[in-house]
Amino acid sequence: MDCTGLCEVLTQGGTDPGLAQFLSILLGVLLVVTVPLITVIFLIWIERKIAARIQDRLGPNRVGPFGLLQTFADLIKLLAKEDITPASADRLLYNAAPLLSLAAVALIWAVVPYTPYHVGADLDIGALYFVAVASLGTLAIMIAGWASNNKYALLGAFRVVALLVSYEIPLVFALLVPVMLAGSMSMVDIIHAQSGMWFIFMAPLAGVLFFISSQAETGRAPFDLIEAESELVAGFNIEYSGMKFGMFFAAEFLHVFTNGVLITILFLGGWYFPGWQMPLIAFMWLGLKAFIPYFISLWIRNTVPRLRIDQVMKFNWFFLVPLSIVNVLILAFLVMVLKEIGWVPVDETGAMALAQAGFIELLPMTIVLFISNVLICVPIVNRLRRMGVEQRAAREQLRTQRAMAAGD
Amino acid sequence: MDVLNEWAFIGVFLVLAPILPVLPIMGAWLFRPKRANVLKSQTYECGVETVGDTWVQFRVQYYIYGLIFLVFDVEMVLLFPWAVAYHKLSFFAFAAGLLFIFLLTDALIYAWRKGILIWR
Amino acid sequence: MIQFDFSTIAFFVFAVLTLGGALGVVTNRNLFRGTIWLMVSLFGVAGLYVLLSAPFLAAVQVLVYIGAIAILFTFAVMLTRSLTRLNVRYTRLWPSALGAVLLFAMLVIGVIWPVFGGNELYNQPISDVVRTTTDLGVALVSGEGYVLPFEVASILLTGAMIGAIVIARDADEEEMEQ
Amino acid sequence: MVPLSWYLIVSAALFSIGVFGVLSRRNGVAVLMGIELMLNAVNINLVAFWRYNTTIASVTEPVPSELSGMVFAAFMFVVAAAEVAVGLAIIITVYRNWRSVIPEETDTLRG
Repeated sequence: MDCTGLCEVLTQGGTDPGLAQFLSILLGVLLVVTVPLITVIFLIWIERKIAARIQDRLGPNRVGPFGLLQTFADLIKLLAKEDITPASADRLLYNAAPLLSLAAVALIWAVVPYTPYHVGADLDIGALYFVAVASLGTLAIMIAGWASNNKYALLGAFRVVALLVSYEIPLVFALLVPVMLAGSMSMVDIIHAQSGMWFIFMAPLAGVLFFISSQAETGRAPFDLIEAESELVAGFNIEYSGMKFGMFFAAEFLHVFTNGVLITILFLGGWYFPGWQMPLIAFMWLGLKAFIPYFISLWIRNTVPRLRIDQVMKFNWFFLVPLSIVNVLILAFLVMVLKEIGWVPVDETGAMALAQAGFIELLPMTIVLFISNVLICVPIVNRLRRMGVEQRAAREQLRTQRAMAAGD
Repeated sequence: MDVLNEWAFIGVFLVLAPILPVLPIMGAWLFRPKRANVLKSQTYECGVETVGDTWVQFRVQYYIYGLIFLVFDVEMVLLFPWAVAYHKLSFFAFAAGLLFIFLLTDALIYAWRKGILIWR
Repeated sequence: MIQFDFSTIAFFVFAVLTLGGALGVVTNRNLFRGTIWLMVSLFGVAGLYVLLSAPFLAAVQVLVYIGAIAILFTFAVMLTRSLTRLNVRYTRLWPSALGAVLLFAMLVIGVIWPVFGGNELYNQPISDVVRTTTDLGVALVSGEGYVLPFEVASILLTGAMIGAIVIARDADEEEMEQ
Repeated sequence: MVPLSWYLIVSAALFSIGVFGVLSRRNGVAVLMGIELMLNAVNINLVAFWRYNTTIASVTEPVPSELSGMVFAAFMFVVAAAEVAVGLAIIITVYRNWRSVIPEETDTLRG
């Protein structure tokens, strides 16, 4: 095993190499794991502020400057809340579910490259790793619903799991696109492949599909069936109170921002700041860009009404899934054709290598792929519009019929 | 060996990630009131007595969604290597992938036409 | 003798997870808990894959088993609700326990130990070279590789999906009629 | 490094536990779980033999046969998934028709 940085220092100081390595890994993990946990505290404040502005309110503004310390106040309040475990609950699983829920989101951060030189673990299966880890969250919801031993909790958990599971299909298909373009599942390699051109310009449709399905994965509006208050009391976490409820809450808030970071890495070029590769600038640049999808997500959440579950399911199975499959196939086909023509930058072995190409070399390829994506979208949007018009007309007709019947 | 080093990081992370959320819960245990009574620890159903079994019978629909998801998930097992290797593959490989996805879409189209995917 | 480095410790941890989880599966009365134990066990197997330098398989193991098969099992447990509380857990408890122990003893004493135990050849992997997911992808779809099984797998999945839908739908329609 | 035989022992133990589960449990779902354990034991064996036993010809140009273990394991996932999907569907249907999930009791087809 290699031993650099802190590990090297410790070994020179006379520590056993194995122990030194373990200590350096432990420190790294602590650093990486605290980033999301600290972030979430401020995310809650940011989200409440943004939501308030969208709804024409002020938001938290009492505790600390601009209400910045509101979250800490809430934290203290949560600490002092009574924590009730229902008598009929399965105690072990009931207590394990919130931990698993938060851990599932925090684990994603292990593969996030913060800067060119700082990444928790550069796994060569990074993209698959985060999908796999995120699926632990689904299991956590299932466990929470079952262990509460409450009809509504279980019913809510069932619905949510059916929803999450359905939206994972377009998510994974959209994920195939950056993986295919970069020729690697490693997050670092995917960022390097975007040094010339962001993938969002090559595959905007995949980016949008990924965004929509990750919005559904977090259970935010318009997909917030997780807490369809009017239908399901409160969903799977109905029996949870105090800090354990706070864990589910924190996991959800963190998940939204994590998705922003993932979209930034997969489609918006990650930390890659043109020209500079200073760690601090790269880190800020990543955070800044992650804020764009994060903000759009909040914007949607606060302005779009909740859909019914049958609508949500229909949207997924009859629209997102076919579209994401077609998208992957067309992209694969075009990449192959472009490679034959010679518009795709290749390395000496004839394999596609986007990481070695600059902006200009990538431009023709990007334009073709972008236009193809737009061409896929045009008939679909038209069809959607026609369907909408038809449905509205049908409803209008029904209403006039009823009015006539009432008039008679 | 350095591949395993990356995974050692994940391993330590895996142990720590559930432990860190335990800390605030432990902290809450110190501060929170502990006055449990029978009424409080009843199942929360808006004050109404629980009617019938908790494990109400569910529709097969849920299972079918899970089933289709499983099939697509397993498809990913074979499609991800295909996508990763795509940059060095030939046209033949594209045809193979196309056929693979096409065969699977068959099943989806079947489910589609039978009206199974509509939530009832 | 074996030196205790990271991978050895990790091996023991994952072996304990795998076998402990498996024991939980076969001894648990409650099937939902049994499913969770199954996931613990299969998670341990994923860890073993990592130690065997097949991280792709490990990720897939978590994705497929914990992400999908666990959900399917819990759905099935709920759909056949009486399963969660069973009075009779086992049939033929002692004969099958004896059979399983004998099988294990036979495998270890009869095959594994004599053939692989003392053999220096199998103490280390022959090569340090690790094949990546890219190589796997090339092997899967190249003409001289596994392209035929690749397509057949797709047909198998399609068949399984249609078959299972047809079977499960029957029950659904009966339910609707009632 | 852990020798190959240790992996084989873990795998053998897992397989035996799976066999025990399949033989002793009365419940259809539990039987399927036992089968899953057995399939995973087989998979560990496949990957372990592949890792410890494959001679690598050249570093850069892999021959497909050098990936046999991984490829087989990947196909095992497909088989396991198909088996679970159909198996559970059958159990659910049987339960709806017979109100029972115990394999021995659903013997209408017996002559």
